[in-house]
Amino acid sequence: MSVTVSTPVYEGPFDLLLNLIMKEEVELYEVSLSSIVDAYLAELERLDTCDLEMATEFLLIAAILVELKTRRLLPSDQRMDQDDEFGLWEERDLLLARLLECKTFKDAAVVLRRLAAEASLSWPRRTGIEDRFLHLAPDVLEGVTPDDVRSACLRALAPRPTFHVDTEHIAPIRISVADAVAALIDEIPRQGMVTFRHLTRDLFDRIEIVVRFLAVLELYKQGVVEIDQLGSFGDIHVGWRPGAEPADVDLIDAYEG
Amino acid sequence: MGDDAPVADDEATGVDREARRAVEAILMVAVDPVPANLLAQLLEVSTASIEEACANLADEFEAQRRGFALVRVGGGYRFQSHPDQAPWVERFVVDGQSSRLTAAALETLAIVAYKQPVSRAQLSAIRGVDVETVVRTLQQRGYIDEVTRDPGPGNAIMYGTTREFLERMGLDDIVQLPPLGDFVPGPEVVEALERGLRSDPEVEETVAMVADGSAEGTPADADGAAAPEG
Amino acid sequence: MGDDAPVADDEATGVDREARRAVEAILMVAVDPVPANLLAQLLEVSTASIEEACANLADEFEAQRRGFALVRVGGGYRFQSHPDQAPWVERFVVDGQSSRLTAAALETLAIVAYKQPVSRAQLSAIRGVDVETVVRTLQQRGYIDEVTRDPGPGNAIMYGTTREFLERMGLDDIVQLPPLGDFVPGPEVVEALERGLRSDPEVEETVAMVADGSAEGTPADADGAAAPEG
Repeated sequence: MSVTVSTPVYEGPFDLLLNLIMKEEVELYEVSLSSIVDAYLAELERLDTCDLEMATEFLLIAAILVELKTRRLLPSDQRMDQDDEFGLWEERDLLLARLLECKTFKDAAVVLRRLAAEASLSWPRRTGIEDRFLHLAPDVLEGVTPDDVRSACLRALAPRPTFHVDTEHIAPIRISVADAVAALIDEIPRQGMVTFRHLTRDLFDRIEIVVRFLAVLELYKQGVVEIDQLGSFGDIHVGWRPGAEPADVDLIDAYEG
Repeated sequence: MGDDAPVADDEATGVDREARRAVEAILMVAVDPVPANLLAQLLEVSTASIEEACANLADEFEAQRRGFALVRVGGGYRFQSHPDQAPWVERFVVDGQSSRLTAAALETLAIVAYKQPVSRAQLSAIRGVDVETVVRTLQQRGYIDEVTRDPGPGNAIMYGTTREFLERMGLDDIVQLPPLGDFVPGPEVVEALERGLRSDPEVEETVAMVADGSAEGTPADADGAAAPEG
Repeated sequence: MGDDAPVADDEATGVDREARRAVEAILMVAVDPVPANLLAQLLEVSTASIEEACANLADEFEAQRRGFALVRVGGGYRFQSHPDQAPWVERFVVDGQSSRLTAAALETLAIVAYKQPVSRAQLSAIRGVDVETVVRTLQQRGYIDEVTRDPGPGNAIMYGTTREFLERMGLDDIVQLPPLGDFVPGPEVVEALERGLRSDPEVEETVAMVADGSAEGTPADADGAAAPEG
């Protein structure tokens, strides 16, 4: 399904989502992420200057969408327990609440813009006192020291903060595929044949398990492990290929799949 | 002060002509809006009579179709150019008005205006992005400022709007903002959003294998990749 | 609109009511007296008609016994408080004004102290807001003054601190200000300062050279990281 992103700018992380949903017919789980991304990148290119903030915010909403999509895909089946089911609803309600809040303040901001535009038609008189009253004016440098002047200068000249994305609500990816590969080439040769379940026994974040699975696939691709699965939904067995040397494995910087 | 001038008398206002002249003179040299109670104190009259005098002066300037206006803004009174003279004043003013705020800045400003005092973390949570840059810009440009510290752990800086904000919005007091309730989306929007977020999962077999391998001992997905929290 | 306002009409002056309103608006927001020929140019009328209009307005305000006056001073026109209101204005100046420099004013003064000579445009760019009023206040108080002119196009006035400022700080020489240390100013600051040094805007290389030179410590802006220059 193709999504046309026609709004000129999305000025908040929830704007895009809000927009897509408000255009009706779009259901979150049917949105093809790649088509949104493509459309959006095309949109960005049309802009004269690339607005870093806008682009980053878009990445955020894309991340949220990916996250929601993965949640739909990964729990996989009917075995999802009641808590998970509840959690998903709760999460959806939270997102709904945030979208509503976002919309509320977007509309309030429109009013502020109008007020500011009206007010900007008038310039205040800021001429100040006439010279003949100067001698009466309070001594405004009273108590100001050279150090105060220095601090004020530092404050005024300080670099503005660099923009960075707040990712607090996105699950941090604590391990990389490269790290997982390193862990596996240490562990598998020692274990001989081992189940994937065993390899992930002490992991509890789904993303870590996914990363480890990708690492297994990577080792398989490089021909140092063998994989066997006895039946559908059966345990996956992973074994070190006889004669393969852990040192042969190219440690990858990042998974490119 | 000599006061036998042939000018419309102001018995009705409760403030004599001299007090009105004094108000005009003071506002002419003031840099910021002058609160009614300060004028009252300086002129030794009641605040109510100052308010009445200023309202009358404002009406008078308007009736005389002056190129300037006396307005109540930012908690006080000030002289300003008349809005309909903007095209001429623009020609004259070199620096122009301070540049316009971006939509992101305005939305953040709206949250501060309605939720103040509010911390940066709270703003970030609502906006869904880090607001450090925006907050700094708003603060540098005088729209918001640190007003207090969160008494709770961390003592987060709490931000609020400034008098400058009121002046730039043409408001006398923050309570003049339309109530936030006016902006809460109607039921049709809520419904549309709910429909959009409807979950209708379809299991894809390709990943079943992964899920299967990890099916046990993965209790923590509810928070691992959790949705944004408010 | 109040076409029936009790104001003398201006057929005789050659300047219509709208031009007079524009004059009022501009003079109300002007920081310094505005020359008649500048007003004439802005409003596209003759200087003589501006002079006549201003004279009429001045008479009108006097006749209405306003608390302010429109006066001709220093080659231009300006609004000021009426001389007979001086006692009230004095009261306001003594009791109604803040006795401290605002944070914004102190920061502007500090930039001048460390980065002098510096133009108002550079100050505005660094501060992110218009500094006209602040510069005027600082100059009025005798803390800063025009020290030179930018040799580049526009010949902008360049400001520096005064003897008075040094005395107030208890310093003999500006180099005695505490050094800023290893501090590196933000890129927008560097850019703002460089912009003022561009004497030939079309030659990009000049800018590049300046930027490059600054890293090595050209006197022009390395003072930021070292001791201020007098």
